[in-house]
Amino acid sequence: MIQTDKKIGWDRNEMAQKVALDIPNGSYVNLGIGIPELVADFVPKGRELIYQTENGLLGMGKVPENEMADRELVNAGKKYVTAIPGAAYFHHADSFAMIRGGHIDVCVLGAMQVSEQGDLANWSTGAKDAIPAVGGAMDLVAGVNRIFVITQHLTKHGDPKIIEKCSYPLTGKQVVESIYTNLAVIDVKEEGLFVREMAPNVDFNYLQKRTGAKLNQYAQRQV
Amino acid sequence: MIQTDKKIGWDRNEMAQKVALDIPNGSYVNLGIGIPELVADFVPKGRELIYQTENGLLGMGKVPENEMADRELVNAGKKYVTAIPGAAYFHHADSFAMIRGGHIDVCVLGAMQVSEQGDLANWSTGAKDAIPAVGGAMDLVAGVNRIFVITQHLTKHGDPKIIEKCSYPLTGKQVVESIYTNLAVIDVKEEGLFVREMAPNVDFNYLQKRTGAKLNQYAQRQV
Amino acid sequence: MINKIVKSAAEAVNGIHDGATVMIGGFGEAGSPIELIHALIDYGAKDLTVVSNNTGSGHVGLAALIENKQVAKTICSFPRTANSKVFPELYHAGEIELELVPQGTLAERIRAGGAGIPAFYTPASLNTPLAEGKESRVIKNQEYVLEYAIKADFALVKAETGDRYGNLLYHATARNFGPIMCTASKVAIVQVKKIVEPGQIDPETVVTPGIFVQKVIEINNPVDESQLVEEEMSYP
Amino acid sequence: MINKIVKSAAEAVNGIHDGATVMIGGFGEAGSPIELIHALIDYGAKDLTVVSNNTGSGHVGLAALIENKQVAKTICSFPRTANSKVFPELYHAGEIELELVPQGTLAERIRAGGAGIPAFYTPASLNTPLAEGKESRVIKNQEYVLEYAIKADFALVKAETGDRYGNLLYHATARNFGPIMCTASKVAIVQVKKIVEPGQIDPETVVTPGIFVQKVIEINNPVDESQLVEEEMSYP
Repeated sequence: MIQTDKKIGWDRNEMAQKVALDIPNGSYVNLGIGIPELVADFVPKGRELIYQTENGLLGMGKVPENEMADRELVNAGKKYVTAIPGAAYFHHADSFAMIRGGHIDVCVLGAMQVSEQGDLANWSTGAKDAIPAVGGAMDLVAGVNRIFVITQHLTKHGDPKIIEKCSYPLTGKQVVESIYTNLAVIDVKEEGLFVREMAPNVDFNYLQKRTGAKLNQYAQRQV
Repeated sequence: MIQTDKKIGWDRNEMAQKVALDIPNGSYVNLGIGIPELVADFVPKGRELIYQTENGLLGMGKVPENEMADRELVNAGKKYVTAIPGAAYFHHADSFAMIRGGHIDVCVLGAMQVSEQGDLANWSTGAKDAIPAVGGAMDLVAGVNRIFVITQHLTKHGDPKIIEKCSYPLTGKQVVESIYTNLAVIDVKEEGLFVREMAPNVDFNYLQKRTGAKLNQYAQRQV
Repeated sequence: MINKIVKSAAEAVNGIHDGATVMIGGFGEAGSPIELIHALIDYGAKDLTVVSNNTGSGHVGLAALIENKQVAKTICSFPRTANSKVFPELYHAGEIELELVPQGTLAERIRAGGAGIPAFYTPASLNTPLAEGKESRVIKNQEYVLEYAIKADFALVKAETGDRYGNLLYHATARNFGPIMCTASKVAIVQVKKIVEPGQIDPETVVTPGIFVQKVIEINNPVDESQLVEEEMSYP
Repeated sequence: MINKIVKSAAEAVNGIHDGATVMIGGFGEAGSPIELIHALIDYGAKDLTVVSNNTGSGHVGLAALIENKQVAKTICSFPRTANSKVFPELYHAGEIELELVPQGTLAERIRAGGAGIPAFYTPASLNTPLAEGKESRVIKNQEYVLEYAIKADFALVKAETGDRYGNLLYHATARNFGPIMCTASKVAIVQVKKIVEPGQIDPETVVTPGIFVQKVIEINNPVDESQLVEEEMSYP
């Protein structure tokens, strides 16, 4: 049987699931806008995570039924959300005290580029005509203990997002711990990038070809 | 008729009353421990003042009936107090944000010494065997807009408290606006100390003799 | 008697002078004091520096204030949103100045302004273009950026409940920048949905103590900004 | 399930190691977590640095901890009070170190510790002995003193109501240093009068969000420290 249409890589849900598995029970988590939001759908049974949204809510719940939407209860992406029993509201300075003070365990962010040192660029292409907008990204990468990036391995134009050195303006330097793409899970170590897991029908050469920095294999596969 | 027992000066209540008259309607006021506390008893009719106590209460009310005392509702002197309708509790960092941020209009403090430049010493004699304790005094003089000092004109040993230069460690430099003693009300101006009012049976020479710095008279009596 | 309640939005914004620095609360539409902003458009103060997280949506509220050419400069963290059309145009035309500040740094600078802290160090923005030209310092083996407090002449804020002392409660994530903006401005002007008697707000739950507020105006039924944007309404 | 509730004061203080920095809430007796302090006396950790506004009264609570020679250093604003006997004696004997900090600076340094601000400038203490040896800086024509954040390994705090997430409400002026100490310590241990189910505390009124709290212990009827002091009781 010839498989011409064999599936390569993970879809967004599978990527989000990989991230979800790596977040310990009881963690306080900030999820960026976009694919990161999907992570909340894949928390393994028996784990309880608490979501913080930097615009002033700890204990963010699910998206509301439309007719229930409270116009003044939104997440950082300005979408309507809900609050769980046991939630708390606070003002912006208190919210970023929480973030900057190292109280959030995990932040999952999207990326435009990630360097092999874990530098992250996700707020601006640096183009002259672009309106710069940074939001809370720089505070999050500076303050949160563990930064996970979830992103497509390549840009829409087919260029690698994981590269030796970011060409876009940085959000933070040496901040990313692990990168979850549609092709692999890659850890950022002092010694370089290490491939922890590859998606179905992806092999190391295939992955390396699509990556703009040297990839390493763990000496012994981590279990 | 020979008046051998004629009363010289004001008593504590009269001193407090002089201060109270100088606090505008609607002011936010922090009262130090001791004589300053009496000021609250002499607010002229028609004026409403709001009292802040730096341990976390805005809208401090009167001393409670004994049996009503709440052990966890105290003022900065750790005495039991009450809260008025419209009061607010807050934590210590927020309380001193209020103080340091210039939101308190008037603070009335006791003094060990005041210099002719308005330097205040009210927290330590600097004696080697003394246990230093500063509390919130330094934050108050640095942050509150108008600092009024209420104090006996002389120490218990008969030494002047108003002097050219404080010998005790400072609480703050050039912070005092006016001094209310049992003998006079004295304004601290850039050009020196100006006597605004003298107590009954006190004249300028009498006052100057008991003051360790040069006193001035206003060219024209202020009304 | 202390009474900070004013009778109209026009009275509330009266006195906002040309060239003033005005903090405007809200995170997107949540907490945006749209009636006060519209009153400021009517009042007409120009050459304003606006401190706000965003730059408004559509052609109402903050976007309308900008569109009306009353704003010379904005200090914000996220000037473009899905529905922001006005700011990008003026920005590209060089008709409005932008000081881009990371959101947490913006919040902390405002908080510092209200708390009498003139400057502080933060790790945010280090090694990024937003730290360029800024002083940095190593403290306990880590490098930090020096940031300065922001203060304002006025703040326009939306809250839920208020009393004549200026005590405030907020609703959900409409709280956002409101409490700190009240502390950092000389005149904090607050629109509330409901005014109550002093004492009806439990002193344990007060979010903004009245000392930080100068004017309170009751707007029972504020317009729904999201709806106005959807309907492509504009102000005035 | 997240559950921060522990069953005994002994379990709550378990793990406080010799040499730890421990923040202890309370302004005098209001908000002093006396049961936790007594548990710490039983537990016996030594060579502690204690960050607290005062040094305790009589021979119970914080004063007893000091009397028991478990405290090497105190960082506080007002070490002597009407009823403090223990600290002065040890201080004069040179057996305890004191870092005296203005109360507002103490609060702000703790708040900074919890907020990831390593240092800030303040006008307090300028031109006084407490600023001696400290860096100063002129900002907008005014001089300020540089102060550094304080962090701790543990905090012992008293609150009124808590839930399994660690959300807290306080009572009146017992709030004082509790909320900021929870933020500035790795392990915040809180005694509450009452534990409730999540959701029973209105999210609008939460004073300390649970993220800042690691252990909650219910002490229904805390002893009355003032009464113990009056009766000249001592602990253990």
